[in-house]
Amino acid sequence: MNIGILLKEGPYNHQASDTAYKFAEAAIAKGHKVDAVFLYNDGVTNVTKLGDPPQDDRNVAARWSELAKKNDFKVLACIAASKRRGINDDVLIDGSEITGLGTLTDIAIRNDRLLTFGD
Amino acid sequence: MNIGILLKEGPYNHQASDTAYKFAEAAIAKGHKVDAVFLYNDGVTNVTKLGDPPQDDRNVAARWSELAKKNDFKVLACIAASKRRGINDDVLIDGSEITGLGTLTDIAIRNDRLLTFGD
Amino acid sequence: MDTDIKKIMHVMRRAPHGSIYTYEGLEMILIMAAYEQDLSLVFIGDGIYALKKNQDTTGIGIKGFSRTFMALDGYDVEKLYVDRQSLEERGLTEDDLVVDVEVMDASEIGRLMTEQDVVIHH
Amino acid sequence: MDTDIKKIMHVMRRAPHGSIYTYEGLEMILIMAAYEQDLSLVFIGDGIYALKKNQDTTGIGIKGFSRTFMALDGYDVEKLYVDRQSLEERGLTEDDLVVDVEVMDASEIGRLMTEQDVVIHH
Amino acid sequence: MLHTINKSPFENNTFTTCVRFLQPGDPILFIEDGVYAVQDGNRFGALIQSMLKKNNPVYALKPDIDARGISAVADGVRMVDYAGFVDLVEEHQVNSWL
Amino acid sequence: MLHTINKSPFENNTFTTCVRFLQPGDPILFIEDGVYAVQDGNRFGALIQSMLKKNNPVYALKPDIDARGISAVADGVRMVDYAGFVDLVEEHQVNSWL
Repeated sequence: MNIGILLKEGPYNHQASDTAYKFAEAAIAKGHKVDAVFLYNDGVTNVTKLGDPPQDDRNVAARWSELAKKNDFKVLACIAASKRRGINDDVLIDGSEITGLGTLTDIAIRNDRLLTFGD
Repeated sequence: MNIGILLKEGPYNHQASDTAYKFAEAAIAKGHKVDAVFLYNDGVTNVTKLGDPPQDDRNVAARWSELAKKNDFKVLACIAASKRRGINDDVLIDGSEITGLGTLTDIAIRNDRLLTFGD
Repeated sequence: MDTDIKKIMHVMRRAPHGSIYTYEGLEMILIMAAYEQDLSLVFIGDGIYALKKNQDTTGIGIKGFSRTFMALDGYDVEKLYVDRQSLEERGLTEDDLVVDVEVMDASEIGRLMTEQDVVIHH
Repeated sequence: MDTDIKKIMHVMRRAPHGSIYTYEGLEMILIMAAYEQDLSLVFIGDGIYALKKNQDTTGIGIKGFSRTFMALDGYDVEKLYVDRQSLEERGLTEDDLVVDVEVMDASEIGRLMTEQDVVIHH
Repeated sequence: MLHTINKSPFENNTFTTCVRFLQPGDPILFIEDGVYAVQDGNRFGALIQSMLKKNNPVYALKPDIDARGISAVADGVRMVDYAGFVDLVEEHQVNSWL
Repeated sequence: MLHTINKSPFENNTFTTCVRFLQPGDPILFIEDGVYAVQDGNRFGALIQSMLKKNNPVYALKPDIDARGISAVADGVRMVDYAGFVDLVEEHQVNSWL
């Protein structure tokens, strides 16, 4: 099964990013393909490399970056939502890109599932 | 009356920042003193200068910066909350600073009111 | 029917202005409309308030967007469904809304949901 | 009584883990506790769930914090009040909670609220 | 003590929870999405009237009412603008129910 | 169609709203704060049982149940881990009620 993920909340403040990550990991472990993770609303703040969480906590941005690189997908931040929230190319983690909502439409069209996580 | 403001949500995604701003403006217009605006939870993202909202929309960060400078108060972002969310000294607007929760305690103690805005 | 055409339903569930979800949802819909998929919008619960006539956002300093729903017709997005119970509970009728909608029972909307390839809540 | 001492009430209203509000609220309380003000914590609605025994967050990959409430005693934060109706509605009793609390009626908690200099909801 | 409510009562229980804690005379101010509570003719009208009868003044923030196209509010509800919000805060300590 | 619910039913009406739209056979999965709905002995037990009787299978995400210290769940509720969540998504299209 080919899966797209739409993530609508930022890291830490809501559990959405954690659940999406755990789901993506489990899907990959079962041999499914994660095609892309698309970030919308406050979700775009998942890919800033400026985050510096406590040592004993998870690093959400780094974790997405590693999962994306290892499994050959991108974490895509909506450009309009990113501009509102101060996310630009200079702050992006590896494995992420800024793109338009047309890309989300393509993801919705070409995959078997589009799963939404948010608040 | 001396007023402290605690703002717990980021700009655009929730109305909290807009209401806090309109309240602060009205309080100042009536001759009250806004002592400080303290940002907590996702609220810390109110002070990133990297935001680039559409031309026909309000610029929340710039607006806080101007109000703070003109009326001699600071917009203070909690350091622990900021680190989680990728806010650091390099991205701060003029008129804002990163500080600790002790400062919020001082604000709570020394003002007549501490008003909370959030989700 | 072209098998590449997907049925995509957008479900509006939040009041306008208190949060950005409905507005950014509408931005998403306007882009998707250009892709000639089978789009529908459903308004449930407080989502209906986004369609309320006579919204004047001048005082809160936030750009209004209720009129943007009127533009959907021009993008050939014509399937706008409103949950009857949500409408009635809020003391509203179709006359209170800025666009023409089809008022439906929840069971009917639920059946449409099961036919979708993608459902996105805003 | 020193007039510089302020009565500050923290109201916990959210379930743990689904959002960060209770956890970051607790971080705020721990700092404020060092300032020797008159602090109290009130648990209303889903806020009570933060005190539930036997939380094991290993599976969701988020650090648990229910035990941190036990540390409050060491900071001389001893006023922990729980709304009786919220507790009963959730089928819980004091024995289900990680710390000793005082269970109170809403009217009593409401009266305490009016005595505060500052009330912060998390 | 001034209580503020910013959530729609149709989706969220904040308003009905807050009411249980209100003390005699405490005013309540609806802001943001909270203002849907005072829309005339909805099912929260009875609760609003019972508050008014118990001498709990009910206010709504006019700019938020206007932004949402609410044309009529329940009897006895007073409208304030941001300046009026400031006045209420000057008169009362504040309890913001988020 | 698989419906997911991530909000506590005590504070938010998402669950009760979703139920009105469920079709016969549609499974429902509680995740995140949504799992409080299936805690044994709470007031949502009757609604859960009526769903089960109408052949709407009810699932809860075990890691979220454990994280919240929920020791007993209502009769008939099935537990899944993230792998089980993936299996449900493979069987059904998904409707995430945020």
